[in-house]
Amino acid sequence: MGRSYRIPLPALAASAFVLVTLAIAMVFFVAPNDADQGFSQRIFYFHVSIAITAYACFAGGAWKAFRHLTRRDPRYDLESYVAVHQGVILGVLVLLTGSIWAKISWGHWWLWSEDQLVLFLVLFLFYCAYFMLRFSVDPGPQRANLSAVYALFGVVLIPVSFAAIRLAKNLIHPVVFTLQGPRFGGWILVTYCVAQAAMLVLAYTLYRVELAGKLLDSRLRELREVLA
Amino acid sequence: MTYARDVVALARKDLLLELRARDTLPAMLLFVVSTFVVFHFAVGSSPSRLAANGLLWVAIVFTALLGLGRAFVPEREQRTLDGLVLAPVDRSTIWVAKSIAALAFLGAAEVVALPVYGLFFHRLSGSAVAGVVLADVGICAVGAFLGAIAVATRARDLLMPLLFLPLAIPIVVGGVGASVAASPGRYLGFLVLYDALFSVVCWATFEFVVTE
Amino acid sequence: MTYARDVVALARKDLLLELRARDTLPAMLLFVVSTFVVFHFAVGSSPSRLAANGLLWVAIVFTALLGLGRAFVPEREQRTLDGLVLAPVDRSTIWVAKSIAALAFLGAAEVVALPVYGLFFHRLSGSAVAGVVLADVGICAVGAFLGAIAVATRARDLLMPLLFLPLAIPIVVGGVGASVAASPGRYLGFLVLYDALFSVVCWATFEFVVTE
Amino acid sequence: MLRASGIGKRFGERRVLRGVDLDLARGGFLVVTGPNGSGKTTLLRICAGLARPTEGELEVEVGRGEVGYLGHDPLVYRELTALENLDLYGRLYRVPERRERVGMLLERFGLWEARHDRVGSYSRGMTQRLALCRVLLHDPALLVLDEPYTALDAEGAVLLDAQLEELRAERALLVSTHDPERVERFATAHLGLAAA
Amino acid sequence: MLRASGIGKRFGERRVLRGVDLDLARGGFLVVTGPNGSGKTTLLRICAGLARPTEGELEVEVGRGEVGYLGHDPLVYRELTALENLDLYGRLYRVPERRERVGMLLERFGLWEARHDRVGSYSRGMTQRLALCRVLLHDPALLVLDEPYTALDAEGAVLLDAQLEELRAERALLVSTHDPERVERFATAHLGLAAA
Ligand code: HEM
Ligand SMILES: Nc1ncnc2c1ncn2[C@@H]1O[C@H](COP(=O)(O)OP(=O)(O)OP(=O)(O)O)[C@@H](O)[C@H]1O
Ligand SMILES: Nc1ncnc2c1ncn2[C@@H]1O[C@H](COP(=O)(O)OP(=O)(O)OP(=O)(O)O)[C@@H](O)[C@H]1O
Ligand SMILES: [Mg+2]
Ligand SMILES: [Mg+2]
Repeated sequence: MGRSYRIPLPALAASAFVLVTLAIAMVFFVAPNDADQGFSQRIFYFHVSIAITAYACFAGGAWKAFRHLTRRDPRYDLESYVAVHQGVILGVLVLLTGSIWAKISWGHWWLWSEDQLVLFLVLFLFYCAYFMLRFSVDPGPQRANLSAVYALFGVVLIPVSFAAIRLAKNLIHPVVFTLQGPRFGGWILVTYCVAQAAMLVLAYTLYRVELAGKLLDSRLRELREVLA
Repeated sequence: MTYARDVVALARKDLLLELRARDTLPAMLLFVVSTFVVFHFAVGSSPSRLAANGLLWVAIVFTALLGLGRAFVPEREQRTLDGLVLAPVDRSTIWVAKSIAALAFLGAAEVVALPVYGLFFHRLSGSAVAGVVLADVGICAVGAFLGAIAVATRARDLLMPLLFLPLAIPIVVGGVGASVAASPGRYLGFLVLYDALFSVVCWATFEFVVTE
Repeated sequence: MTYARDVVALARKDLLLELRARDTLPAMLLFVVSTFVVFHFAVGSSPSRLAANGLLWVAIVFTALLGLGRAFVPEREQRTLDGLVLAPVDRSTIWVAKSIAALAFLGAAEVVALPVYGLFFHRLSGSAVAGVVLADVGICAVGAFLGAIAVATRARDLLMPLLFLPLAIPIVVGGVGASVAASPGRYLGFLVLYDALFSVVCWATFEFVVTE
Repeated sequence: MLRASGIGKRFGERRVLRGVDLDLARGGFLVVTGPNGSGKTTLLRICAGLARPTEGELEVEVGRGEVGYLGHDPLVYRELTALENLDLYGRLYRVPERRERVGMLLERFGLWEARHDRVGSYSRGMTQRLALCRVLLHDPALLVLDEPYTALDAEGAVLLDAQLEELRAERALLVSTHDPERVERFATAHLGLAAA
Repeated sequence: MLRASGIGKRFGERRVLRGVDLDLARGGFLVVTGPNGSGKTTLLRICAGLARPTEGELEVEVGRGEVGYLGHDPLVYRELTALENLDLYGRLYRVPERRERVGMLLERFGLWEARHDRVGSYSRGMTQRLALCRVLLHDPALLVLDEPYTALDAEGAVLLDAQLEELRAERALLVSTHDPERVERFATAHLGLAAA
C-alpha cells in the first residue's frame, strides 16, 4: 500500500526545521518595518501563511475524501481526517494571530462588522461540526462515508462563502492579493514566500507524523488480534 | 422517466407519512408564528425594514431546520432505509424525494407565514418572494441531505443545526440581499448558483450517505 | 422521598441518553455561536436593543422546541413507555423527570448562550434572566406533557397541533415582556402563575395520558 | 392471583377479544395459543395492566410492582447499555441487592461480556435475553410472557426452560406461544383463542 | 448466484465474522445456523448488499432488484397501511401487474381483510406476513431470509413451507434459523457459525 514517491519523513522534518528557522529569521531581521503599522505588522507573515495553509489542509482533506469515495479504502479516510484535523488546529491559530493583530491595529479583539472575519469563523464552525459528526458515529465504513461527504461539502462551501462575502461587499479587512497582483514587493514578498513555504512544509510534516502514529496504532491492534 | 416516477413514488410516501403522523408541520408552524409574535411584541409594529427582513430570514432558516431534522425520522424509527436502499432505484431519488417533501412542508409553512409577516411588518417585494423561493430550494436540498447524515449519528437532533447552519449562511446572505438591495438581480443569481452547485454535490454523493 | 428517588432515576436515564453523544456541551457552544452568526448575517452587526432581545427569544423558543421534540423520541422508538408505566412508581414521576431533563438541556444551552449574548449584544437585566428562567420552566413542563401525548398514540392526531400553539404563546409573550417592559413585575408574576397552574394540571392528569 | 370473566376488547369498530374467562392461581401455568392476530398479545397486555378491557371483569390480586411482562418489544433503551437499562429498572422496582441481582442475571443469560455494549448493537437473540433479565429482575409473582422463546437459540431456550421450571411452583405464569409442545410439561391449563 | 470467500466483518474492535466461505447456485438452499450473536444476521446483510465485509471477496451475480431480503425488522412503514407499503415497494421494484400481485400476495398470506389497516396496529405475526409479501413481491432470484418462521403461527409456517417448496427449484435461497429441522427437507447445504 505504501507509495514509493513519498518523501521520507526525516528529510521532510529536516527541511521543515530549516525553513521555519529561516522564515523566523527573515521575519525579524530582513523584512522592513511597515510604514503605518510598525513592528506589529510582522505578525502578518504568520497570520496569512497559516491561513493559506489551513485552506490547503481543508482542500487536501477534501481530496483524500474524494479518493476514499472512489476507492473505498479506509486509509484515505484516515488521511482525510488527519488533514482536516490539521486544518482546524491551524484555524485556531489564524483566529488567535488575527485577534492579536486586530487588538493591536484596530483596538478590538473581534469585529463583527468584518464579514471577512465572520466568514472565516463560519468555515471554522463548519469544520468543528465535522468533528462532532465523526465523534457521534461508530467507527466503520459508514463513518468514513459520512465524513468524506461532509469534507467535500467544505470545499464547495469555501468558494461559495467567498462569493457571498464579495456580494455583501464590506471589506475593510486588507485584501492583498487583488486582481492586479500582490500590492507589495521586494523583501516583504520574499519573506512572505519563505514563511508560506515554511508553514506548508511544517504542516505537511506534522500531517505525516500524525498519520504514521495512527497507522502504527491500527497495525498494533491488528497484530494483537492475530496473536490473540 | 423512471427516475421521475421513482421520485414521485417516494415523495408520495413522505407526504402520506406526514399526513398520518403530523409530526413536522405543526412544530414548524408553531415556531414561525411564535417568532413573529415574539418580534412583534419585542420591537413593536414598526421595526426598521432591515431588522424585519433579517427576522424573516432567521424565521425561514430555523423553521426549515426544525422540519429537516425530522425528515428521516420515519426511516430511522422503523429502519426502513434498508428497504429503500435495497430497491433497484438510483439512491439519489431518495434524496430528491425527501427534498421535495421538505419543500412542500416549508412551502406550506410559508404560505401561512409570509402573509402573517406582511400583516405584522410590511409587504414583501416581488424579488424578496423570489429570493425566498430560491432559498427554499437550496435549504431543502442541503437540509434533506444533512438530515440523512444526522439521522445516522448518535447525536442526531443536536447535530443537525451544527451541520446545517454554516452551510445556510450563504443562503441568508443572498436572501437578505435579494429582499433589501436596490438591485436584487445579483443576489438572485447567487442563490441560483448556490442551489445548482449544492444540488449537484448532494445528488452525486447521496449514495454514500445511505450505503456502507 | 421514594417519589424523589424515582424522579432522579428517571431523569438520570434521560440525561444519560442525552449525554450518550458525549459532547453535548461543546455542541451547545457551537450551536449558540452558529446561531449568532446567522443572526449577524441576517440583521447586521448592531441591531437595536429591542431587536436583539427579540432574537434572543427566538433562539430560546427554537432551542426549546428542538429539545422537546426529542424528549420522548427514545420512548417512542423503542416503545419503552410501556416499561415505565408498568413500574410501581407514581406515573407523574415520568413527566417530572422528562421536564427536568428538558430543562437541563435548555438550561445548558442558555448557560452558554446568555453570556455569549451579553458579549455580542448587550448585558441582560436581572428581570430578563428571571423571565427566561420562569419561561423555561413553563415551556418544559407543558412541552414534556404534550410530548407524552404525542407518543401515546390515541390522542395523537388532533390534540398536539391544536394545543401547542395556544399553550406556548403566552409563555413567550410573558418572557419577552419581562425582558423589554419598563415594569417587568407584572410579567414575571404572570409567568409564575402560568408555571404553577400548568404544572399542577400536568401533574394531576399525566396518569391518564400514559395509561388506557 | 388473576381472575377474568367475560373479557372483551375492541379497537374502534374491530372486536378482537370476546368473552374470555380465565383463572390463574399461584403455581398455575396457563398457556395461551391462537393464530396470528387472534388477540394473544392483546389479552396478555390486559392481564399485565397495560391495556383496559372494553368489557368484562378483571381481578389482579398482586400489585403493579409484582407483575413481570415480556412483550414483543424488549422495552429497553437501545442507546443505553444492558447494565444501564437493568440498573434503571432495578431502581424503579426498588429491587433489593440491585447490583448483585443485575450481575447474576446478566451472567445467567450469557450477557455478562456484553454488559457495557449499547443494546442497539445487540443481536436479536441477545436483546430477547436482556428482556428476560428485565422481567425477572424484580422477582415478580405474576409473569406474563408473550412468546418468550422467540429469537432464542437452542442454548437460550434450555436456559428459559430451566427458569420456567424454577419459577412455576411459587409463581403464576401466563405464557403465549405458537409452539405449545415446548411448554407442554409445565402447563396446568390451556386457553385457545380463535381467529378474529 | 452468490460466491463468497474469506469473508470477515468487524465492528470497530470487535470481530464478528472470520473467514466465511460460501457458494450458492440457482436451485441451492443454504441454511445458516449458529448461536445468538454468532453473526448470522451480519452475514445475511452482507450477502443482501446492505453491509460491506471488512475482508474477503463477495460476488453476487444478480442485480440489486433481484434480491429479496427479509430481516429482523419488517422494513415497512408503521404509519402506512399494508396496501400503501406494498404499493410503494411495487413501484420501486417496477413490478409488472403490480396491483394484481399485491392483491394476490395479501390474500395468500391472509392479510386481505386487514389491507387498509395501519401496519402499526398489526399483530407481530401479521407484520411478519407482510414482510414476507414485501420480499416476494418482485419475485426475486436470490432470497435472503433471516429467521423467516419467527412469529408465524402453524398455518403461517405451512404457508411459508409451501412458498419455499415452490421457490427453491428456480431460485437461490439463503436462510438462517434456530430450528434447522424445520427446513431440513429443503436444504442443499449447511453453514454453522461458531459463537463469537
Ligand atoms: C480575528 C481576526 C482575523 C481573522 C480570523 C483573520 C483571518 C484571515 C484569513 C482566513 C486570511 C486568509 C484568507 C484570505 O486571503 O482572505 C487572512 C488574510 C489576511 N489577514 Fe486576516 N484575519 C484577522 C485579523 C486581521 C487583521 C487585524 C489584519 C490586519 C490589520 C489582517 C490582515 C490580513 C492580511 C493582510 C491578509 C492577507 C489578505 C489576502 O491575502 O487577501 N487580518 N486573515
Ligand atoms: N392498537 C390497535 N389498533 C387496532 N387494532 C389493533 C391494535 N392492536 C391490535 N389490533 C388488532 O388486534 C388483533 C389482535 O392482535 P394481537 O397482537 O393481540 O394478536 P396476537 O394473537 O398476539 O397475534 P400474533 O400471534 O401475530 O402475535 C389484530 O388483528 C390486530 O390488528
Ligand atoms: N452495529 C454493530 N455494532 C457493534 N456490534 C454489532 C453491530 N451489529 C452486530 N454486532 C455484534 O455482532 C455480533 C453478531 O450479531 P448478529 O446480529 O449478526 O448475530 P446473529 O447470529 O444474527 O444472532 P441472533 O441469533 O441473536 O439473531 C453480536 O455480538 C453483536 O453484538
Ligand atoms: Mg402477539
Ligand atoms: Mg440475527
